[in-house]
Amino acid sequence: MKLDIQGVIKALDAVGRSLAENKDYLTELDSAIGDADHGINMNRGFQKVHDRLTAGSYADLGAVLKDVGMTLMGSVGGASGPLYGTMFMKMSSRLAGREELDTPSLAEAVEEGLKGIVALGRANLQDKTMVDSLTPAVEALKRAASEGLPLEAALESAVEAARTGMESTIPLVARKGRASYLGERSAGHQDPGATSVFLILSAILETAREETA
Amino acid sequence: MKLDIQGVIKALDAVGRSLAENKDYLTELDSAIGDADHGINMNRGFQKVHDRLTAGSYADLGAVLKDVGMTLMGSVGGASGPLYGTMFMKMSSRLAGREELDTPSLAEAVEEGLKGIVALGRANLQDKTMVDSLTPAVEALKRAASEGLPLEAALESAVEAARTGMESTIPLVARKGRASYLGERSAGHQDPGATSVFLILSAILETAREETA
Amino acid sequence: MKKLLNRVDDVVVESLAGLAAAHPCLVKLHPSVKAVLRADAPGDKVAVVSGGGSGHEPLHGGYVGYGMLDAACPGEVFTSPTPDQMYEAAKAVDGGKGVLFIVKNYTGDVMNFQMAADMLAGEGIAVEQVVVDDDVAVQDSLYTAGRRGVGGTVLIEKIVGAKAQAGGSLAEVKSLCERVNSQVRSMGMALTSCAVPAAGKPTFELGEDEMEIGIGIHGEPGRKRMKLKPAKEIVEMMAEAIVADLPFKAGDEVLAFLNGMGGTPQMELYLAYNDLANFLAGKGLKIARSLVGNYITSLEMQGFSITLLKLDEEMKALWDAPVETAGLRWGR
Amino acid sequence: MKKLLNRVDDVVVESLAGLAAAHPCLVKLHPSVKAVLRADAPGDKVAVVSGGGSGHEPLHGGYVGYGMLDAACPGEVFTSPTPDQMYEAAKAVDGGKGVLFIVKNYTGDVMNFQMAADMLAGEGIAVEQVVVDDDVAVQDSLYTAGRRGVGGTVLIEKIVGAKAQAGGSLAEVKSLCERVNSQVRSMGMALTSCAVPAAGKPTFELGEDEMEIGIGIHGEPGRKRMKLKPAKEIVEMMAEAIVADLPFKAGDEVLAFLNGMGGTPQMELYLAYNDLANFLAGKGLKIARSLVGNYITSLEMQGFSITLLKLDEEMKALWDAPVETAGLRWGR
Ligand SMILES: Nc1ncnc2c1ncn2[C@@H]1O[C@H](COP(=O)(O)OP(=O)(O)O)[C@@H](O)[C@H]1O
Ligand SMILES: Nc1ncnc2c1ncn2[C@@H]1O[C@H](COP(=O)(O)OP(=O)(O)O)[C@@H](O)[C@H]1O
Ligand SMILES: [Mg+2]
Ligand SMILES: [Mg+2]
Ligand SMILES: [Mg+2]
Ligand SMILES: [Mg+2]
Repeated sequence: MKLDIQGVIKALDAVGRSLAENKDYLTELDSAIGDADHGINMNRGFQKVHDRLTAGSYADLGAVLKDVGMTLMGSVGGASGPLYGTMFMKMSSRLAGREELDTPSLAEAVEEGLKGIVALGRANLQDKTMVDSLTPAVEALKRAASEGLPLEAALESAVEAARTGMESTIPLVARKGRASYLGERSAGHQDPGATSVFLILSAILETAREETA
Repeated sequence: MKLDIQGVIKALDAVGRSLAENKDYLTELDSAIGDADHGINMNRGFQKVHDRLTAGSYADLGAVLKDVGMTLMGSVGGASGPLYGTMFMKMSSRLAGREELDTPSLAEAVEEGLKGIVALGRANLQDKTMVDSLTPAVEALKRAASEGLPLEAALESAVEAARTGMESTIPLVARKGRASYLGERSAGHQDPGATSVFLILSAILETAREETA
Repeated sequence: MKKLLNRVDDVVVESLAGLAAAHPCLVKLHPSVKAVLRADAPGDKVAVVSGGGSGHEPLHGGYVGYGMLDAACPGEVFTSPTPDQMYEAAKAVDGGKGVLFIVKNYTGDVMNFQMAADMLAGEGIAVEQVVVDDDVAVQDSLYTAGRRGVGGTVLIEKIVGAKAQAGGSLAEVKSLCERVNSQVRSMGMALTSCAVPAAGKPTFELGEDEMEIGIGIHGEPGRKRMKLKPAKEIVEMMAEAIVADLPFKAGDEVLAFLNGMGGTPQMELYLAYNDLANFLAGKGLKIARSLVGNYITSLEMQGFSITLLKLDEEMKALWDAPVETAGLRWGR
Repeated sequence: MKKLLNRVDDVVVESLAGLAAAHPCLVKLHPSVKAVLRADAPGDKVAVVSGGGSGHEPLHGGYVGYGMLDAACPGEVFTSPTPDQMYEAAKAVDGGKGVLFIVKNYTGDVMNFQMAADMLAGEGIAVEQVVVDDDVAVQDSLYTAGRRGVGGTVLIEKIVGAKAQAGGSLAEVKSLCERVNSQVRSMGMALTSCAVPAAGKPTFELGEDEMEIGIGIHGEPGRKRMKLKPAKEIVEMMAEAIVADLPFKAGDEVLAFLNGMGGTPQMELYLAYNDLANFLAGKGLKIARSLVGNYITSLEMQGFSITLLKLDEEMKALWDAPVETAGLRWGR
């Protein structure tokens, strides 16, 4: 099973809906150790993505994800804007010319995206950032690709890995981003960005399930 | 029964204690239709009066009340400062040379004080001000004087008259002072200044009772 | 109710000490009464003196300095100062050309300033008074205390202060003051209450979806309580009442003053100013000058007021004249 | 949580429209991105550009004008602006002498400005960046995001802006900016929370007798929560940490900046300044310049911050140089 261009656009719309639904939840998480805007930022960005994708017409996945990256970069702001923006831009260059997303291409693209995030934000694992949920997700995708798993199963394992990564941020003391200003007081709270990574992957999984059903 | 200079000073101390106890109450009343300071103003002024009278030594009641008037004038502020200040100054000129307060001299002095208040503030009866409780009190004192009642009895009738006057302010629409800015919304609230008049007379009555007991 | 203070009885004096410490070139404190004086007083000019309860900062102490006030007499929070303050302050800043008292129309202020004026007149000092009463929220009547003095006071102190600085005589300064007062109108609103420090709790309670329209600057109740509306509707409701009152007419040049009550973020003040500018444009009124910010406040109250002044050429020139005070400064 | 607004998504744009409407002689808005530009831009000078989340007004838009910033890029409330804003703003104000970005040290701001700088460099425009990080409340470390940029930003923008106005080269302006940043230290506290309009409720809750020490300017939690204390003790606790950090030494000349977080009455700010002045005198520090008021805020938050800058002769002269912006103005 693969996602075609329309499938990917559907998945991105599903991401937008999920972030809209979880806007207050993410903002709540960001209130505890940040500045109470992560849900607002992500929701604003993905609403813009929806508008952009609805207006555009696309010949390959690279073009879709480039628009996503550019839109996020120009509308999310904060730390998550450049990070997610870069991630999708990097994914876009990996997916240039492709019209279908399968497990290997997804794994490669997300890995490239993660590299972009790390190059920009310089976060290590356990710094309590989105890297903590994205890294295990990338590993799960790569494993799934090497095992020849179909997209849906690959996404299932990525979502589970992201969930574990996300939950692993709770006890951590933040060393990157705004939460790091809190020092010890940042422990005991789940990282908002690690949570939005999980929500994004979950929404893509939902779409993959619907498309195969 | 008469109050001598020490008795009058005791009475003024009792006034100070009563206003301290009723500071929040008066301020509460002033919150509803004014600017939430009447109790604070009166308490500040009468604490200063207490300090001044404790430090001074007096040959006649005129001197005592002049100090009271000057002190109130220079420390209460707001509308009540000049009004009460003037009242005590006017009383002081009536009591110049006297060493004892009896019913006729009290009635004369308070009437003179009321005249000062009206000359300054130009309030009529039923404008919802201190005049509404002070006017009936003056009438009661004058009646008591003409009937030859002793000071305690005279004060009793003055206090009762002031209470009725004070309560009569509740339904009124204010036409003077800060409450007048409220228009119709000032109805339904008791006037703070009319209330402080009642409290002052009540405290004097208390002292008169103690001094005769 | 939380406040930054040491002893509640000392808030005014300690705050004055801070003002003097922060602006030693502009102001000094009177040695014996609570009064803020121009550092270089007395000047060879008419002395302009104002005052009133504290809690409205920067009014009035923040407006003492070159081209504005010569002295300000602060009372306790929201309580008129006492006659000895105005008397001593006036004596300290009078340079022989006379003194103008700018008095906001509150019974207490009017009576206390009047007593000080009487005392000064008794000593042969020329004193004039002008009572500011620009609040259209208050129904005017011969039988009441009249209208309150609110936002217009700031504009009056600036313009009249410039006239005195320029050498205007006491009669000229007074008559200008009356003219500006006759051309200025204001109205305020509140989203939240303020709390008098000594009272220790909010003066009034407003529901989470309510606002108070026609509020004064002391947390006194306004004309009416309403459900909260969009900023544009609130601004239009208030501006409509102001424009109708003078009335301001299409083609008039105005100074548009959007004032914060102390606790409203500046972002919201500019947002409301945007609605005001659009409204006035729609009425054909020309904003020749503007002022946006916290200039006459009610402690931490959230809300704002709108003041419109119909300008003439003299007022415009005097508004633009240099001023150097803690609260307003340009041209120097 | 009550706000003066129309649509919650429009607060920033409507507020910018109000700023531009109120100060047409000082600023204009960029035609395509959210950016406040000097009305007379581009000038024949190094362009100084800053920006960051909204909600800190007058920072940064209120500091655009003669002798300070050439452009400010406001993000959504408390959210860093995006690279296209800095890119377009810089292009609009660059007069060929290069552009300095003054960036507060927040991950988002740093990354977004960096991207814009990369884009501009790609087009051959000379861009330099200085990251402001003056908040002593944050423990510094190589492994974290470092310290936040807070109150020092205002002083830096004024002083560096004056240098650019005076014709300093890009290298000179940048190196001055770094020098001022290295000499400035700040710390903040809050009595109440702010509320992000789009979040619709306070960012944090504080008990009636609690305060948050070491708060940032976004309602992010501070270093510790404590029982409320007298102003003098709070000021001393904060100033002690600041003085120890640089360290400031007896005899140093300082600029003492007592900043309100937006919702604190000016009366309390001056009261706290009085405590600060006394504390610094006790340490033998000389207050050569001062600033008291709401200059870098957190919406309606109650609280204040203290910033001390160790002055040298150049900084003093540049601080005194004329400035004409909505938020700071003197000498013009
Ligand atoms: N240096 C970094 N590397 C990776 N992720 C980061 C970094 N800094 C912050 N983040 C992520 O960004 C999230 C916060 O995003 P957001 O609230 O939108 O931005 P801001 O912190 O600027 O308000 C954090 O929860 C964290 O996951
Ligand atoms: N013109 C007046 N004549 C008589 N009494 C007045 C007048 N104006 C106000 N008052 C009295 O003063 C009281 C308010 O006093 P206070 O609160 O101390 O002063 P302020 O109104 O200046 O805050 C009112 O309740 C009223 O009784
Ligand atoms: Mg955030
Ligand atoms: Mg009162
Ligand atoms: Mg009062
Ligand atoms: Mg943010």
